[in-house]
Amino acid sequence: MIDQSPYGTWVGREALDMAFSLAAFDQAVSILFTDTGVNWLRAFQQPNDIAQKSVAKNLSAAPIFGVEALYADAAACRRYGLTLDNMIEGVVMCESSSELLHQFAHAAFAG
Amino acid sequence: MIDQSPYGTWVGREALDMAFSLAAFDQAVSILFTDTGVNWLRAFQQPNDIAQKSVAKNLSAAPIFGVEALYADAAACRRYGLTLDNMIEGVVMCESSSELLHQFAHAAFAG
Amino acid sequence: MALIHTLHILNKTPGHARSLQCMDALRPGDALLFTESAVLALATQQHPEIDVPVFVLAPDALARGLGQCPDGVTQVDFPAMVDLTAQAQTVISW
Amino acid sequence: MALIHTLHILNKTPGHARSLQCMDALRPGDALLFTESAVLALATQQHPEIDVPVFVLAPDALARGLGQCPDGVTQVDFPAMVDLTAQAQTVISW
Amino acid sequence: MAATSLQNYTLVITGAPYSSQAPQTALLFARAAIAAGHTVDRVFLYGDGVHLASALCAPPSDETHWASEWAGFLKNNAIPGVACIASALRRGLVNEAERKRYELPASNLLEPFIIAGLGEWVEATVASSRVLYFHAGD
Amino acid sequence: MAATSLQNYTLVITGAPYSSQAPQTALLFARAAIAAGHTVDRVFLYGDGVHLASALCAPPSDETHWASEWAGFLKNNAIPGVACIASALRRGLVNEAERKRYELPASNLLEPFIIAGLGEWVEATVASSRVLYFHAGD
Repeated sequence: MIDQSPYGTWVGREALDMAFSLAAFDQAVSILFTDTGVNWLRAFQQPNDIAQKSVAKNLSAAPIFGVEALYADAAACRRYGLTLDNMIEGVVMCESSSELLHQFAHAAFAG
Repeated sequence: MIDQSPYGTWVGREALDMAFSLAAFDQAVSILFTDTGVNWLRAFQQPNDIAQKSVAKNLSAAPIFGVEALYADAAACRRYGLTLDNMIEGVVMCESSSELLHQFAHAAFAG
Repeated sequence: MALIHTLHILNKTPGHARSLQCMDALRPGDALLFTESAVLALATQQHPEIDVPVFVLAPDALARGLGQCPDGVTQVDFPAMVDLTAQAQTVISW
Repeated sequence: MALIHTLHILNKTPGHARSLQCMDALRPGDALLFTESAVLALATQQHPEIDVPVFVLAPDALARGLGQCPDGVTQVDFPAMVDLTAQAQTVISW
Repeated sequence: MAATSLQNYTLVITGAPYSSQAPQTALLFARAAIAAGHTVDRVFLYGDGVHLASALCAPPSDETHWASEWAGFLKNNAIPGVACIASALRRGLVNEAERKRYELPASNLLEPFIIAGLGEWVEATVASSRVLYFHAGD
Repeated sequence: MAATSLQNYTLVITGAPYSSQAPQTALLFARAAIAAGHTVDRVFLYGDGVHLASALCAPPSDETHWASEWAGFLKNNAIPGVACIASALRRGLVNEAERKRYELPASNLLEPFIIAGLGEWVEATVASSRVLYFHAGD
């Protein structure tokens, strides 16, 4: 679960590392973006001028690593003006992330 | 300015160190507690079982160091059920902390 | 003692975004445990409607001057917190 | 360019407790600068009523995919941010 | 009685000492778990939590030395303490091997902590019956 | 023109690199201030910000090494970089003198940073025309 916005902290990046590790070791894993974390999914991020790497580019490796799904909390997306049109590809909108949560045996934040 | 609750983080303690240093070097300084920071001011704190020192005890040294005033945001106090009766001594209630803020040449958080 | 589906451990103050997410995630059969700064929820005048058993870590409450517990909230010490995590099928740390 | 009484520099997301405190502290004659995660305020649909000039640090907005600026908000680069801090009598970093 | 069956725990600490309460809460929890007969398989430090494994902390003498307390607890109970290598290298926590590899002027990892990859954590999520996270609060 | 008169700044960084964006924003600000002819009197590291002065960071080679970048900037512009001693000792950042005093196994302070008390910060609030804080965001 990623509920923190990109670039301001490293928590989201370290959550991504956790997800990729699980997938690399053949564990079933999905990533759920909630709250300000949905801003990870906005298209056209250009972090060159703050000397960071694009988190969207990192995320695009998720299917290759074997991450099963990228879920985005629909209410949070509405709050931040995010629709499938201005988001990166491959995201599944989730109307009730608390219901989704109950379907998983483990759920964790990176910090 | 202290807007973070006691014991959960060190930011408040380090803000106190800043205030005490200013006072020790004869600079006029007051401390304003806002938001969850007002919980610093609750009486009868007993942090022995979590192996920390009482922040209320630290605070009681403020007048000795020469800190001019301890202000508490009144709205935040109401939110957390704090009245002058269940707070440590020497606190001044402040109805508009934003107005108070404008009277100071410098205002800073510790983190 | 009844089994707990998901034990939600919350250590953030009541206004924190993750506190709100946690409240939103509570389901029948779950339980909620306040630790660290989350115990300040006991002091707030506005209580959200919570339909699951609520526990509070006593050492954290005592530290913050909140030794007296409101009705409907159970104080636990660390051994009892361990029991809760052992009884729950899943634990989420918010 | 008019002098600024207090320049409020905010680097927290819109829901953060310190964002709310910052909005509350704005007075006529002040100015507000969004940096880091605070630029996400540009993307939210609910805009609080702000009666002071609002600036946004462009590199942070671009990084987050928010290169287009709403009306009434001025994009600044780092040199212009320096100018703002030089013009202001006081600066508060929230 | 199923409700109180013995568990084996992995504890993941992501908050730093002297910045968050996470390492303190985790230690009091771990002591209580051991006392109740449960097993702590390992403690995994991630993110800012890796600072708990620093050998160079010198807090004021009237404050608890959380790194020492944790190190003593791990030794006494023969519990492995693992700091994530990616988190550790970014934050300036290195052992002798990493010191040499990156030609750094010193190493600062406190015994008995070791440095290893996220694979240790993945293994924990599979092998331990409970994985508990101790994050920084506010 | 009074509005653009030259200032002398003290920058206070309280957020750690690889945890917050604070040291990055502060560096880009400092470079722009110098380029505009302003003076940076000193940079003061407080709280988690002291981790910026670690000599042992080894981030991945495709990420910016913020401690090195800052150290280079300070050297090139002859700006003092000061880590608060109380914050530093709690968090495991020590120079040679503190290593000896506390009998620690190593020191890890990156040049040209020095370790000093809050008095340096108090002096800054008096002497500099602007004191700017760079805190951790979220």
